[in-house]
Amino acid sequence: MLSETTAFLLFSAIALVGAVNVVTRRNPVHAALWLVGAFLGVAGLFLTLGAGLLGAIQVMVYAGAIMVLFLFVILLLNLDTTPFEGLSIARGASLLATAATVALIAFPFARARELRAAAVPDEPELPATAGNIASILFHQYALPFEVVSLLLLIAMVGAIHLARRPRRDEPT
Amino acid sequence: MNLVAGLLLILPLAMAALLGLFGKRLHGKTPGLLAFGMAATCFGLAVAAFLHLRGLPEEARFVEASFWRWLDLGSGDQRLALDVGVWLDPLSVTWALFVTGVGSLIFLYSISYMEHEEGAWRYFSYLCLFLFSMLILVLGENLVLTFLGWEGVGLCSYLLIGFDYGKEVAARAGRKAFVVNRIGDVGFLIGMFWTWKLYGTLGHGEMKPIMAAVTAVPPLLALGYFVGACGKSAQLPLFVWLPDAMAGPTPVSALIHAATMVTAGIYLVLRLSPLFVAAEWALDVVAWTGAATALFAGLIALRQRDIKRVLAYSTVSQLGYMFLACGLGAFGAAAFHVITHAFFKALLFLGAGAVIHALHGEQDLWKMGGLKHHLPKTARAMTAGAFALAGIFPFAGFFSKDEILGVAFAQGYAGDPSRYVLWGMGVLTAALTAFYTARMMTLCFGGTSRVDPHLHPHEAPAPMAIALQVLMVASIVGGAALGFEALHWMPLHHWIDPVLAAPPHPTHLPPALNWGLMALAMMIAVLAWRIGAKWYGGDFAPARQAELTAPRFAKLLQGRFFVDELYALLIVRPLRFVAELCLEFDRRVVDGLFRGAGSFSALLSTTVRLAQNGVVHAYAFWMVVGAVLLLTLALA
Amino acid sequence: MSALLLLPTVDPAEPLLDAASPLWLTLLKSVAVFGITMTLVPLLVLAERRVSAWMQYRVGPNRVGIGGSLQPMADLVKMLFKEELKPDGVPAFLFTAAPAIAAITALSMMAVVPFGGTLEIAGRSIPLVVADVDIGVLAVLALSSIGVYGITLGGWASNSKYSLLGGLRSSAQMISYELTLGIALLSVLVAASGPEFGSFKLSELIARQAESGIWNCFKLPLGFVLFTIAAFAETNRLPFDLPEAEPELVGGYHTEYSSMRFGLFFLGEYAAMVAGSAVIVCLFLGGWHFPYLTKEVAVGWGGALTQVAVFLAKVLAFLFFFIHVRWTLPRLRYDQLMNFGWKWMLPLSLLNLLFAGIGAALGWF
Amino acid sequence: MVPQAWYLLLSALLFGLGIAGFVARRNTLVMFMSVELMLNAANVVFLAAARDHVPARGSACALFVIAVAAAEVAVGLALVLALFRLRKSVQADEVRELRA
Amino acid sequence: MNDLLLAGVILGPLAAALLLALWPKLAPEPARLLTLLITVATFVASLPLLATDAAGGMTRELDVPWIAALGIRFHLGVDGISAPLVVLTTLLMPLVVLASYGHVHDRVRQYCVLLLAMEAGMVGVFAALDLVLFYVFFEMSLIPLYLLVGVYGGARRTYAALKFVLFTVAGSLLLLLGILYVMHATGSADFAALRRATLSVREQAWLFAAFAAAFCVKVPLVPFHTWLPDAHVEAPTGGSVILAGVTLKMGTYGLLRFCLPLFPAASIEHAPLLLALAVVGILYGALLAWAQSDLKKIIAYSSVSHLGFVVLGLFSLQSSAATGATLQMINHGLSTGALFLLIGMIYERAHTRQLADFGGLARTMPRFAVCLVFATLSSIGLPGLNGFVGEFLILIGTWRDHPLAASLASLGVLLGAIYMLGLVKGLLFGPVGHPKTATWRDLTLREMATLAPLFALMIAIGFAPQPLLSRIEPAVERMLERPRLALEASLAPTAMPSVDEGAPPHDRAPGERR
Repeated sequence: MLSETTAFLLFSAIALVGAVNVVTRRNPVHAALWLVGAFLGVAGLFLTLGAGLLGAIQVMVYAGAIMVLFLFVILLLNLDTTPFEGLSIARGASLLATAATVALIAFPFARARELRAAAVPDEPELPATAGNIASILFHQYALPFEVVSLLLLIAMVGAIHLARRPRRDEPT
Repeated sequence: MNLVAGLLLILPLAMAALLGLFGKRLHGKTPGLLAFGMAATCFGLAVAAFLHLRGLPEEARFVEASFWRWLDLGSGDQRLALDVGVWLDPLSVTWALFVTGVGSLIFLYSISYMEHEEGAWRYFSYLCLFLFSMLILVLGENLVLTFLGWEGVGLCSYLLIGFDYGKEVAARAGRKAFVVNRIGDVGFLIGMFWTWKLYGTLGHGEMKPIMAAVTAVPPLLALGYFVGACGKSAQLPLFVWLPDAMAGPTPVSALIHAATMVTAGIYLVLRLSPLFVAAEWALDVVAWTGAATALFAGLIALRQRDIKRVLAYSTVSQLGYMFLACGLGAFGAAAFHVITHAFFKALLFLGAGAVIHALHGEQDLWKMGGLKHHLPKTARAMTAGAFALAGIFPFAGFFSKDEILGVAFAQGYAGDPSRYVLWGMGVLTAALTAFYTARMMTLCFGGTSRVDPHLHPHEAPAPMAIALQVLMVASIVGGAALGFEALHWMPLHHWIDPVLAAPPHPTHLPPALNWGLMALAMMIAVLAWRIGAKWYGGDFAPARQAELTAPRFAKLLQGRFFVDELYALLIVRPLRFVAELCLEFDRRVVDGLFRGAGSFSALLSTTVRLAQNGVVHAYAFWMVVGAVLLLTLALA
Repeated sequence: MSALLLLPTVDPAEPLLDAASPLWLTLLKSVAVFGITMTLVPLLVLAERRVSAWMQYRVGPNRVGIGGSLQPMADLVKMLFKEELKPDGVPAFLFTAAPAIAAITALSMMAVVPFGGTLEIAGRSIPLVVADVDIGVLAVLALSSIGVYGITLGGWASNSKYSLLGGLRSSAQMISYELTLGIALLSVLVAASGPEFGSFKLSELIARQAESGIWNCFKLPLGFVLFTIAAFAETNRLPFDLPEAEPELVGGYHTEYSSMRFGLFFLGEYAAMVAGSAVIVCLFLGGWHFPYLTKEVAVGWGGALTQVAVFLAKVLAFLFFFIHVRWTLPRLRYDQLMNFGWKWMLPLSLLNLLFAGIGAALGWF
Repeated sequence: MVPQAWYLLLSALLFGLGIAGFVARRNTLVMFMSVELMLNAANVVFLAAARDHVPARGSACALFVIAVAAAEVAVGLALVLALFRLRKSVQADEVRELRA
Repeated sequence: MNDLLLAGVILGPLAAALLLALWPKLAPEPARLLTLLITVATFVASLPLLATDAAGGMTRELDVPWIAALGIRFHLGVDGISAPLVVLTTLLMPLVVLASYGHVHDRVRQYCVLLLAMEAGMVGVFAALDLVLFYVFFEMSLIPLYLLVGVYGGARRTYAALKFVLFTVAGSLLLLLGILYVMHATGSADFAALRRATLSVREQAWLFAAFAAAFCVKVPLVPFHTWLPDAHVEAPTGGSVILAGVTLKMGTYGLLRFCLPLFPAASIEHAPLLLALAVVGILYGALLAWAQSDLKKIIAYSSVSHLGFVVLGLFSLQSSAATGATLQMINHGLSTGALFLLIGMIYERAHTRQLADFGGLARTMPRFAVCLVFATLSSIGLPGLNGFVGEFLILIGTWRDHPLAASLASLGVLLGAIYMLGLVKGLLFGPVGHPKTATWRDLTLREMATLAPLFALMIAIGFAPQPLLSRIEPAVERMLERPRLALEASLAPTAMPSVDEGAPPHDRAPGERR
């Protein structure tokens, strides 16, 4: 019963509904929560794609850490609900632009991928188990791995410095 | 012989440099004496050269000496090899002779004339430089050296006219002289280039055989040289600078603007006579210009108040005669007239100088009169010169002028009616010359004295007197000595004609007609002289009477045909207007164009700046649009 | 366009869940696990009150049932029938959802914990675990990080400063200690897998411990201690229960909650305790393994029961330890708590990870 | 075996919604959230594509994306916090000083 | 066979500049004296360069790999054309330093540094035989001049300096593009190799345009000349002398050294255009000079006119005209240098440059009058002085093929006389103009010393140009070798045997000339 197609449909539905609500909700907290929903939906999708580790990490990092950060900020600043801006021309134009982007990305990709799907995979079947991922991560992508770690360090320092409450003697 | 030639050139240059650098320390007469000494030695050298050349057989009668190679470029037919050297031949020696001869007399005259001037050393240094330039012009081995002399004399005349710094008039006249000469020089230059292109050489020696052999020469080439000659010898279009050049000291006028420099034009035409002959209608142009200038200048001279201006216009008129002679092909006659003219015109100028010296700078004829009692010797000398100028029998002028008229009449007689017109113009000018000379003499020396009372004129000091006397003798004897055509006594022609081109269509007058013409010319001169003397002798009644009959013509003459104003109107002012126009165009358009480029980029930057309006959404939106475009591009 | 709408092809060979455990068997197992946890929680509450009383030389609840044995039932009834209070201006849905999240995440952690080995009956071998997912341990971590939401939202939804501050503080604390928890867990994985990476499955870990006979708590003593302390922090148990400490924050995030919603929070907390101790048992105390009593190979009913009994004994012992700690150690001030978490626990856990790494490489374990 | 095209279509939709949120919404926080959405869409594509070729590599890339996203959120929220402290509001269009 | 003399002449002043720059404590006067000594030493050192190769080839070559990767070599060498120009530069330098005693009183050390750096740059330009090296020196000499005009200049100095730089740099960017393309197309930047390389006619056209653009701005040819008067008016005396004396020659030198030999086909094609521009330049420049009232502007526009003559000579493709043009480059350096020095001297006294303010200087400053007249005569080409020789050769050479252009150009000689004598009359003769004329001292010994070498050279070249010309001619003929061949080929395509472009240029044995 719980075959892959139904799982896919279920999770993508969650993700899409979550995404739509993130964009449309006026209250940032609701938006944040819907985003958590979307993340969980996407995590589910990862599972259907066989990337278990990614699913867990997605939940842990995105839903667990990033969204909590968002909630912290929203709650600390106790933002009130922003009045929903009317659909000004700019808004209309931007929506139009997004529709165009969506069409452009989806259409060719779908076609192109199908054509190449038949192509023989160039590398031996490497199931997305933690071991394989780890080996790729530390062999082929060693440099990016180090760079990302550096990036995270910089982000931490940056975030602390930016958000630090200025001490009394410092100018705000 | 090379030494003689070399010295002839080095001496004046050395003296000019000597006086130029150390002149300040020499006081009083020493600079003058030094200069005169140098001039005299040069005259001696010239005579030595003359004698040497007489010794040589006729066809080998030339000496070529080159000192150092000035320029040597190119190869084969495009070779341009010019040396600094000397080319002595009868023509150049003749010129050297009368240049140094008259020159040394004028140097002598200047000693006393410039005695009280404080810049005398500078004056004499310029005079020596002038003598050097004139000599190198005449003796130069190739046309470039002639051109060197040509511009050199132009420069010296500029310096000498503007000798008296203070006077604005002198400065402007100097500049005018140089500029007008320069116009002529352009013609000379173009002539030279063309000659080099056609014949590949500029050296007189090398050109002689070529010119002899050449048959058809592009007329414009010859006319190029003629324009140069007009510029230097003040012919019709370019004569305006000579009358103004009178602003310089009188000996300068005598030396440069009567005897030597102005004859350079004739020398050039004579030197290149074969070219002129070969250039079909070039000679006719020369003839007609000469005749027209003679007549034109003669008319203007009629009503000039300033004694030196009268002489200046008479010089222009006489030069016209010379060019008329060249135009007719009688190159020998032209040379003859040049020499005689040098004598009596120098005499007249020096005489006028003595008069002015006596009257402490007064030059206006209406402020003179009755001077023959105070300056008897000067009066006598000037009368001789005047008679020579007017062309009265025994005096020099008569022979040379008559010869020219004779040739004109002969060619007319030989079947070319236009020559008769030329002869007619010549005779009319002769009459006018006699008239204004008489007018000048009577106004100056005869009649009642209109001199400023507290001026008491005294006779010219010794050096001036000597110079006057020598020139008087030359004016009297010179003509007959050099050539009495009717009596076939023509030593000058025998001496100079072989070097010049043979006249294109030689003519011969029956002796009776010849003598008749001479008598006619004599009669006209005497008659015109008497009328002139009578008109201006007494109370000027007849003169005033003539004025009333043709008032406008009189004023026209008085205003010198307004030639200066005409030139200013037609050339100088438009040229200056074009210059102003160019300046404005340059600043506004060309510069504006580049400045515009600058402001355009500023404009561009302001428009682009508007895109940065600080709204995050705008940036986001444009990012998306950009992405979309890229995608369509990638996928299309 | 037809090419676009490719219908998904169903590939029978690759079902999502493995055939060995049909759906109904999983449901059965989950009901069993749920039942055990739900019974354990009220007992735990009673046990806590009795033990704390015993430790403080007092009697504790003994009125209801024999010696207070029915006290949990009384509490349950109280929870159910008390009036549902809801402060005004409160987002209704979130107010109720928050305690639910806390409870659900705590309970669902149990799904991954293996109670015993594999039961061999009627030709079908049934692994005594609800869902032996191959990312097992990670699921625990993931669920614990989701648990944070319950408390945070609970604090915010009750629309009062105290509860908001309490909520934020407790979530901050849980996140900080989650880090140490993760690294300690990592050290266990590293130690268990040796030079070649093993897997995240708890049953695999237990098998490894059984195989070598030495429980992880002896292999990685530092890891064991750190993991337990972090577990305490995760479940907001005593040394770290500042957020709902009565004197400072008047009950912290569940001040405004009443009756059943409070009950759910309460259930969540205790369920988290049970799950936490179960995980610790599996990781460090050899799970259902006991040196001589249990056998690794698939066992019949007798063997299975002994395995489950051993496992439960260990869990109960550990729970006792939980309660014991609560009433002995003083409460940590918030800054001390955070300092300790970041400046002590984290470096130590990294050190432990280093030790585990070297050990795994050199094959000590 | 759900065909890859469907995953891509889904991610395209997610990405579109992300852009819509990013461009249309005034609130900076919502803009951040939409960026997260976009990143997730990217992750989906990574994995969907990798499924038919080298699944492990897809996950590795997705990992990097997640790491970067985490870093970005940290700094982004710090900025929002600083902005709020300065302006008392997080409306993007009220902050227009950084203008040419 | 590397000869280090050239490197010495370039690097000597450069090192001195560095030394002075890094020696803040040096007082102004000793710094100026030291600079004077260095410039004189450089001049003396550069004299042996004049012993050029009779066949017109390069002498004193120094060929050392510089940027090996790109095949760019530090290749210096001097021939009949560049040797005199180098010596002109090293000669003018000490005079400029000597002249600076009059008007540069503050920041003297920096002034000297700029001068020395500029000298190195300019000598480098004339000696470089590698395109890239040439470009480097071309730019290097630009910066000090910019600073000189910009810092030590008159009222609108920044505007003038900026304009000057923008003009030159815009041009030289095209040059850079050209060089890059040439290096790409022929694979090497070395001058000798390039002279044999064959480029297609179309390539040559574009490259010629690029190279000529940079050099025409520098010359300056008429449309691009508007920077010159501004730069001169605002430049200090030293700056003006160098700007007119040497910087302008870089343009014409570039045309002769690079445009003609490297792109023969394009040169013939563009020759008529450039001739026309030259003639326009001569007449237009002269007219503008006449309409000016500022002394320096008159001389600046006269430079436009004189250099018009040079370009005329170069592009008449006649060996005697081109030789005359090269000589005219040197003459112009001498006469305009002298004129600018004189104007600088009068400016130091009167502090005004408007011609109308002056008059009657001859009486109170006779020495100044004599020098000014002398320099003017040389500038307007009085025979017997250097100006005439150059102009005469140019005109006589150009006349062979382009009579109309030559005659129009000789009008320029006439216009030259008009505006220069106008200048002289305005300054020297006529009534006394400036109230304080009497107070001005006549030229001091120092000022006379500055002018003396220039006047000596004017007379020397005027009376005996052959020693110099015999050095220039073979080099110029070598430069014109290919354009002339291309010209003959284009004029009589059938008759000429197929010209082997690649053949090394055959040297005319000296004997053959007799």
